[in-house]
Amino acid sequence: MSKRYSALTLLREGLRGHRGWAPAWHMPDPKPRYDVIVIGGGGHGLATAYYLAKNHGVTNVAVLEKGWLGGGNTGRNTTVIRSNYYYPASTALYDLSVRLYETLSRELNFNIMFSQRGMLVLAHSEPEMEMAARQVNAMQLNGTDAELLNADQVRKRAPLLNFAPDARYPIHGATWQGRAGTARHDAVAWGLARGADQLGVDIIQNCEVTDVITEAGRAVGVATTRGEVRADRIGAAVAGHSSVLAKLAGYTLPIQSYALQAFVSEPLKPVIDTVAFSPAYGTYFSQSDKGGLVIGGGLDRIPSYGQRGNLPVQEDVLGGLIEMAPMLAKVKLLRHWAGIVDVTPDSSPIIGPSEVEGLYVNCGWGTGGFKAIPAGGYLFAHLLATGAHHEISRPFDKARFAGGHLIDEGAASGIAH
Amino acid sequence: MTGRRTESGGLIDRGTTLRFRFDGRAYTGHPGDTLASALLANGVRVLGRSFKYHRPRGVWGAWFDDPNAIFDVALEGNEIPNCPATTTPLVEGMEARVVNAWPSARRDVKGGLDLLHRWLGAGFYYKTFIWPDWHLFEPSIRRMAGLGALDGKEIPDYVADQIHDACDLLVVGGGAAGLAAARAAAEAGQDVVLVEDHPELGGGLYRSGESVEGKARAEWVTEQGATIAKNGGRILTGTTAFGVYDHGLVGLATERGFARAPRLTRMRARRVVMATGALDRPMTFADNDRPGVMSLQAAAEYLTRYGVLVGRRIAVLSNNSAGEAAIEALRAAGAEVTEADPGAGPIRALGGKRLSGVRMGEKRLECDTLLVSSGLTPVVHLWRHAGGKLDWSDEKSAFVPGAAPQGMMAIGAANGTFDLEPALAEARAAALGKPAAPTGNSYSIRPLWPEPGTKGRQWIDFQHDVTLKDVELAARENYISVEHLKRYTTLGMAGDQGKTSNMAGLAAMAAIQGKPIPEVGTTTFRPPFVPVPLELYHGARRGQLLNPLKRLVLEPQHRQAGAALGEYGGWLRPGWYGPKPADQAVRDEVLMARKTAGIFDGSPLGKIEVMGPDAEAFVNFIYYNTIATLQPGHIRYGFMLTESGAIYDDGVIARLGPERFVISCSSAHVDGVEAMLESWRQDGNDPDRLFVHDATQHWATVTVTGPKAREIVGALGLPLDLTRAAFPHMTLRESDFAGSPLRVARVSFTGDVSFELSLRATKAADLWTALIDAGAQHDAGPIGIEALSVLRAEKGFIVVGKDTDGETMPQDLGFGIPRLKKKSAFVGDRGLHTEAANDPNRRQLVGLTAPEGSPTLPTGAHLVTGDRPRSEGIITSSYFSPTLDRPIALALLERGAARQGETVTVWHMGQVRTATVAPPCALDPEGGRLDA
Amino acid sequence: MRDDSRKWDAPPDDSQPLTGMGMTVARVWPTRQLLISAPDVLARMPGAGWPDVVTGAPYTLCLRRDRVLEVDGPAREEGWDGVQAVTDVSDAYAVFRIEGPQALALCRRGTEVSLARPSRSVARQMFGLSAFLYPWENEERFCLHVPRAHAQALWQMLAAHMGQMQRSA
Amino acid sequence: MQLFPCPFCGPRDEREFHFAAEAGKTRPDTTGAVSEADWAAYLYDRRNDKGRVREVWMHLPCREVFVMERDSVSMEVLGTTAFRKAGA
Repeated sequence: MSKRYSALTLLREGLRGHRGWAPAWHMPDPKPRYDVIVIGGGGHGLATAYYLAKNHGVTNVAVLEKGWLGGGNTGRNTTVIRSNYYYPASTALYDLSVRLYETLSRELNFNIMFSQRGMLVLAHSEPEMEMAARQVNAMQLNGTDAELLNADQVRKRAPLLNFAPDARYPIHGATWQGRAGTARHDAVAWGLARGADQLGVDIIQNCEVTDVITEAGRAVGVATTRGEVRADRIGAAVAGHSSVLAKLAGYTLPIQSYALQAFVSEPLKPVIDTVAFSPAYGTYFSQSDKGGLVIGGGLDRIPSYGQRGNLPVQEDVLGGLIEMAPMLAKVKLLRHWAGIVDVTPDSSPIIGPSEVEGLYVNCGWGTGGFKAIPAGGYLFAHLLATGAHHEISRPFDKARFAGGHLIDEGAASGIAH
Repeated sequence: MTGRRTESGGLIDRGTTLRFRFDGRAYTGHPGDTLASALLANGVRVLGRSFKYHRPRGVWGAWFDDPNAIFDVALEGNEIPNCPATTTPLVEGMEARVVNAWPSARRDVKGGLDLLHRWLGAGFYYKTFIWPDWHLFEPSIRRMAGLGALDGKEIPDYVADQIHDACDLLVVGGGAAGLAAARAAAEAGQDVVLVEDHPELGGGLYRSGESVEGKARAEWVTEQGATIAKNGGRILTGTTAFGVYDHGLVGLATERGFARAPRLTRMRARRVVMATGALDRPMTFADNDRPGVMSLQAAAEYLTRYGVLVGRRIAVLSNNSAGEAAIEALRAAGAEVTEADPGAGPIRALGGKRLSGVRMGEKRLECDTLLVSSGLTPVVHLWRHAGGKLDWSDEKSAFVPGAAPQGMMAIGAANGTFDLEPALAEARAAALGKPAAPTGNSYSIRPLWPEPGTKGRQWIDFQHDVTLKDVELAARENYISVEHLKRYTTLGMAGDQGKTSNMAGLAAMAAIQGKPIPEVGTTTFRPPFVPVPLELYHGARRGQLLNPLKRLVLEPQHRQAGAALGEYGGWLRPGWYGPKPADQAVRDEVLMARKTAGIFDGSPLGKIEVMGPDAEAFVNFIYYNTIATLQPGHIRYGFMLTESGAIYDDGVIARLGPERFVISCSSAHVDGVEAMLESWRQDGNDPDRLFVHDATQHWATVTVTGPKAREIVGALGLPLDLTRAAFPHMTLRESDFAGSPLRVARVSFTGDVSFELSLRATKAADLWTALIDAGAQHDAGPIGIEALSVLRAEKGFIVVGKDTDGETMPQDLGFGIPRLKKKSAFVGDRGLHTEAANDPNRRQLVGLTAPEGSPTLPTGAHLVTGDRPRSEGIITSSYFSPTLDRPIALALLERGAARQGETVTVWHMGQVRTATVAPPCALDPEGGRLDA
Repeated sequence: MRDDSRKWDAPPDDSQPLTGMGMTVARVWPTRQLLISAPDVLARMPGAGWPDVVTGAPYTLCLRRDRVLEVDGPAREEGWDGVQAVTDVSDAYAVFRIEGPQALALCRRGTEVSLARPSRSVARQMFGLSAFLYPWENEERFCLHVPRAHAQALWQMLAAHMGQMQRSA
Repeated sequence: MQLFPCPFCGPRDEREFHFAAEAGKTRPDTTGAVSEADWAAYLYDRRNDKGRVREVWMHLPCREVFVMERDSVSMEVLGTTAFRKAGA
């Protein structure tokens, strides 16, 4: 069996009809008891299991997924990875993620295609340039890479953008993070699943949690469509359904669910080599390795659990895209879809204990869960293994709301993240 | 050369010849042709290359189900990438080029990639390119990938037309069932819209037999169309229903010609009848992707719609009864047709770019064209968009519409009703909202699905080069859920979005797992049904009409005065006046305002009236500051907070009478403040005792500010005593100017004596002119918002959103008293007492001075501390003060209020310098100028 | 600092109507518009809703549950008089008249509206702007009020859509 | 593009509406002591039900504040009530 991926094994397997490849993961039945249960087989849940095993030696772990691995927001996003945030706490979190992503392909022996092609956040006026300067300075001070670009420097990186001075929002410059980029979203889930599986984690698909079992106020296990499973600690990483699980278990969250749409065009030969985001137009895009333009924008304005989008936001986002890069008007849209995202009052995630003892939550990533997968898993694993926060996750505890310590990136930087 | 044009038949106009080129060679066709039909008529067989292996490809389908023939097409200098040849109507002069192949589809230099196929199977890229680094490989992979090339040019006037529409019944599909349904509904008096994506009505009818209800096909179609129209029904041809959205909204895209943007109709339909027909399924066998292997139904379509006979010696492999009419028609057109049994043993297509035959088990059949059908798949995309369920039909070997989404019915082939008569009956019943009585079914099919483990390369997804072996590999590696299968192999993700591949992929996975197909699942179909230009979503809301600016009533006067206009808070406003360079103009305006006076158009400032018996209590609740004690004729500065205690807006509120207030919020916040006031009014207050009227745009406001302001306003000769004693700072007087009510307020955003004069907008030009004329007597003149920004910064006055961020609370700006003293409830009160609000290290507003002779501090710079610099503040506003002849700045700094005189480090783009903490107010801290 | 005075079109001459497709769009200038709010205002002056056809002057438009806009009515004391709150907004709304067989079709480009779907209020969003829309004298003539500062945006938007209609015809 | 029925105006395009909050929350009396936890629960916590929800919306053109019951999965609107009548 070929377990290890490399050009050599590929060569060998090619010669023998690829019959020797080991399964990427097993399909175990749930055991009655684990040290840790991770609810949710998306990126964060899988990363949590992976780091539990790898960093903490906790391998008696089950990941319970109600559908298929990576079937939630992990497989429905626009694949952008970046750490261009304003507050030190955010930068620490997201930059940890970027650093982990940088080595993840090798570590997992699975090519997640992290392409550090850089990201432009366009500034369209002098006040926006001042805000961009504030942002770039903050990022540099917080220890991540950032540059303030003028219009000519933006043009060099993305010549297809609209540089006309009479554009609705003319380009004055941009913030640039060179280490930002994109990755193949499904591969992140699969690579982590395979990695966790190889370390002994049970990844159990089609296993929906139907109830949380508590004894003396403490969560001791879950009831699932495939039987009861117990554990010392339970972690929930179920973005999109965080409130549903909270209701089952009896804790509360400051989360509202919204649909976030994404779009992909027909494949084109390369037209843009970076990720370009215009807050003014409310649109960002990049080009996948396959050639499709991957386009995203703001949330639908109606709270929703329906995994589908609505025309008004499509008109806003795609209309904005064309204003941003008029030559794309004639390019055809291939497909659009929506994920359900957890939106918190400050657009920052929640990592920490829930009000139910023994049950911990990783949620509230809003539109930015994908970029945070390795860090979210890394920190959540720390929490589940030790029962205590890692320094980086501490500011993201739900307790911040009562204390007024919100980490409101949108308000701070003028950019809705 | 195998295909040819027939002598007669089809919907094309043989009397007119159209010239076009493909891959550099000249061809001809006729109106009514698509690029694909015209090329087939010219005997061209290789119309494309596959995405990965660059295999030569012919066409599979005749309409939106073709995954193979994709061209970049230019016409009269306009080029559009990725045009499907099968749906692009031929136009004289078209220049088509195959995508992703060079120099031509026929001779593609990358054709050799196919030799490497055994290493380029599903997901190979996940298993390699890891060492040394993905970035090394990615650029060349990107260049290899992609289909069409964007020429980088915009098409002139490429603007989508966008409209709203509504109807009782939307019938999607103008085939026999759709026509019958639309006619029956129209005759029953319903407001019917029928959409058909072909340029002509008739759908699949042309290929399905000679007559309908005793009439020739064309005659029947014409009659239905005419009757629909006569009864008030509307028919939209060239129109695709591309998506079904919530609450009965269907997106329609209407073609308007090559290089013209389509029309978007947002159609609100009470009911939708889906008559979208069914598609022929490819058959999975070795080398089933060879040019010349084609859908049987498509071949009939080429013949009957386009007058093209796709082959001379035709072999047919079909497992179902639906193709009988097609075979008959092909024979009648002169083809030699041999029907073969697809179950007779392993099948393999023979030949390369030119098909030479087909082998079935031991048997070999010579042919130039192999027409296949492994059954009909109802086109149920819209059904799924709307949330409808699908049921598996064993009888039809297909998914057919099951539980219906609200307001939707499926009829005809889309509903699995493949026979004409029952389809018509079903259609007529559906028109009236009724289900049809069940009828017999003549369609017979012998299940024929991919057989895992069989030999040869058997294509499942043609464009994306996904073969049966790839599905087997995915299964072996446990990518067995349908979505994993799709994503791992890219099956169904190509331009046709799985129209030809989903069923085969599903069936292959089912067979591998030994499960029935419905247990493996269905896949979700997502809009758009076919790719549509991005422009469809764009339309007239572009350029100036995207988030259009608000315009000042005095804009003509400002333009005449040479104003430089710019966008400020959603308004187009004068930044400065005159031809001088901006910096100089602004400096001169500041100096003028300080020396004599500046005249400023402040019209966008809010004027929201709050009236009624509960008005006083209400504004007292809305404001951070105590407003209840404000006397009529007086004005107070105050903050509105969010419930978390952060500053949302600042401004003044004036009391006009006991039960009447005017809120002058900041220009950009008028709509937001008004909505916020209405929310609180209706939530927790008695809306019968409290009314909010936004009168902002009734008024124009001209502010005169500066030492000569009193003289200049005095020159208007208002019936008003302007003396300091009679009209003190922070009071308001109602007066009259040229017969119109005039409000004069003494408020100041500059620290100098100021009068804010508000008059109804249509009279404002007279006021402006009078003030400018009066000002001229004192060497005073207009000032723009840039000068005002400097003037207010000299005084340490903030601009919310610039000098505050989402965390700033009033106590951070030195307005701490209401927080501690105000007894009654107000918005944000509790938020001002959280742990964070009480943090001694909060960032507070300060001024900064730069060392003698140093340049202006950069806005956006941070104030830092420590060896590994940590941000402890930000510079929010920074200007060179012409009045003080030195740089000034405002900043938010941790514990700033207590750090006056301290030297701080300013950090900007890696460079450091120093500044000294100062009070925010740099000019006239005693306020002497205000009442001068 | 940039001078965008040339980027943004100067205010158009709206003294001349826009014409095309058998339509005219003209700016009109009512002498008075008053907001009148009161708990019982609709009982006293019900006001036109959509698609009530308004004729003659003065007339009132129903805006909200407790608010009307009185057009070309008598002068009234502003403020709260114990019964109703009155504010003069004569110059707060620019008023346009759209006439012709295609008038409704033009309006429909800006909003999902139909004569078959009545509404108590004439207030709606059109072309992304706040608007009051109602038939004037007959069902081929419509009156449209928008916030004055958006008059130019509406004018340009209507001109753009009339152009689209012409090109599509 | 959804259609929401404003209790006053009737059905209108979703773009005319603004989602305000979940229904059923009452602002604590802030003239008395309100604990940090209670305040945070009022201000931030959400039921965020999947399925039937009761929410406060504003119809922007007529500024009607109302309670809408709808299904957060199917997007079906189950009913609306003027806020002043709903008393939520």
